[in-house]
Amino acid sequence: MRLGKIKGIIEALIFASSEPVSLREIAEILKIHEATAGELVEELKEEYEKNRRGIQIVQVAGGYHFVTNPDYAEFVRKMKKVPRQAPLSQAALETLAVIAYKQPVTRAEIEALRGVKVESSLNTLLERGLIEEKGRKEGPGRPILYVTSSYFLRHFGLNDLNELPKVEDPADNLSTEVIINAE
Amino acid sequence: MRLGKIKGIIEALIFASSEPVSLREIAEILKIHEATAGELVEELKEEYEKNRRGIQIVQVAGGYHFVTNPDYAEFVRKMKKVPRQAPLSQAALETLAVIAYKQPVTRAEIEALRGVKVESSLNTLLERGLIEEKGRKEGPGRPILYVTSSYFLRHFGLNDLNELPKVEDPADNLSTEVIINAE
Amino acid sequence: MKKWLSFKRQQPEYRVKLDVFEGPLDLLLYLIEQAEIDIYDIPIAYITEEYLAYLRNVELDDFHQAGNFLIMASTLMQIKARMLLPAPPRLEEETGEEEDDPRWELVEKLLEYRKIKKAAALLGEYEEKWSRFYSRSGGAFPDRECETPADPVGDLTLWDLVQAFKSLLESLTPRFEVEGMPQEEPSVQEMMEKILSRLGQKSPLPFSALFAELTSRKMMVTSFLAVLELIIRQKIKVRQDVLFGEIEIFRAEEGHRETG
Repeated sequence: MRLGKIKGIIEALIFASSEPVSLREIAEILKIHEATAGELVEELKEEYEKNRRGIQIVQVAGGYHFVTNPDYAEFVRKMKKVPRQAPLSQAALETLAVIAYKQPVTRAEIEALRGVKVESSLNTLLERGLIEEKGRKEGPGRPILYVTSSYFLRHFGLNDLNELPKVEDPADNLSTEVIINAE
Repeated sequence: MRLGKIKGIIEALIFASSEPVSLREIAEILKIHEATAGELVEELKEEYEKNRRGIQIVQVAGGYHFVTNPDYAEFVRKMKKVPRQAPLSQAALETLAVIAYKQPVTRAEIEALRGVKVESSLNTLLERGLIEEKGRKEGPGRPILYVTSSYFLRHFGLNDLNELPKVEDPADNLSTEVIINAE
Repeated sequence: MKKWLSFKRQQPEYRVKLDVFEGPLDLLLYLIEQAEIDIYDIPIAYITEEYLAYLRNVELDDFHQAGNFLIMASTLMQIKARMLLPAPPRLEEETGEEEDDPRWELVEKLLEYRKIKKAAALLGEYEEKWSRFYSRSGGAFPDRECETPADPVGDLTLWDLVQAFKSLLESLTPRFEVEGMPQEEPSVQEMMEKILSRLGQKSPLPFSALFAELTSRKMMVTSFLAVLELIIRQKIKVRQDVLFGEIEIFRAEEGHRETG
């Protein structure tokens, strides 16, 4: 197969998938080595960047997908038919933040931190696929543990949780590292 | 604005929209003439075609839309995260044909033409977003009227209803036009 | 139309599925094309025979569908009967000659249906061709304010839901597969007598009532053939007041009283 054709197929695969495509899947479908797939994807990615195309390939949550070039966001925002979701409420955002930095975490722990009931914002986050349940905590009542999903990473353009912005709170003597490792 | 940038923005707009983008919308967002927008889109379209890229711009349902290159369909089909739909059954296609050519049309009118009950194929078509309800017919019972959706055009790669296949029957003195304008 | 199953009336054991055809119009068109008949001049006696012969050799899967085929059988028998009668006297100002031909209404329906079938086939080709073009089904925008497209996970769930709903509906349609224990099964002749005696007690009778207590596919086929034979012998008539409403069966003599 010609190299150009292989790159074309990779382009089609990344475009058509509803989720970021892993190098492994690309390699399997094209019957090439994962390393070769990696090189080709990187070449494609650079071509789009270099030519300042309207769409770009980005790597998130362990895979590749197409996004619009952020430089042109102000124009994209003017469109009528861009699927939109209502932005997350402040309450939901706070709950999400607690889960992101303290995962895995139970509902009681989130409520203790935020000082309010979080049932409804937990539901919102579960519905939007930003968080998920992951097992139960050992101990009385064995409460459900919550973690962020891979969609969460994509939603915020992150590769993994280490890329979460570091939070330094001067009024607080717990460093981010301590928070992350709180469990 | 550089020409390259304008083309980049057009690319971003076409990619970002959940539905085909009209020249009018592109022209409005970029504050350029519709004719200029048309020329630029055509240039982009040709570039993708000429280079046999994995994705292409097509004109469908009254606008422009990115799709994968059909030559690579066999590879795309192998992916896990590509939504798949079974082709429509003969019954569903016949019901859809009646709606497409005679819209707006009631269930009883479709049943009279096909000679069978059409409830289940109507449900299939509604579920798949190929048809929609559009008001009610005046008269006894005020039955629901059905029309094809804009997704119908996309599903069959048509630009508008005038591109519906002509059903000319040499042994037949009723022309297609009679069917189309039947209502 | 070679892709369709052909059938042989000489071999009654050779069964053809009824659902090969989309409905009675589809079957009639097939028979007309098969015999290379001019659709504007259908030899009604011949085509009626062919149609009935087909129904005698058919396998039943769907009882509602069966009713549609019986209604058409009845219509054909009526047209055949009217063709034998001298044309009724008519007033000068009545519309064109074609209106007098008892076949005309059916021919118009067949012509219209033939176009629908052709359009459906062409749409099927378009669909096949276009299924090679995949649209974007996911992806996100790095610009947070102009946020994300519909959750792709949600899309999948919807599709699953639709599938689940469909299979639920399928499981609700009656199955005539309670086979195993050998049962005493009446012949077509016995079933015909049974139907006539039931009509003696109560007439008209809803078509569905005849099939209500049947447990096996074989019994269903027997009842269907019995109704068909009674139509052919003009012992009973079927009628449907509203399109796709309940089909009713009544004794032929009563029909004459009612209409005449």
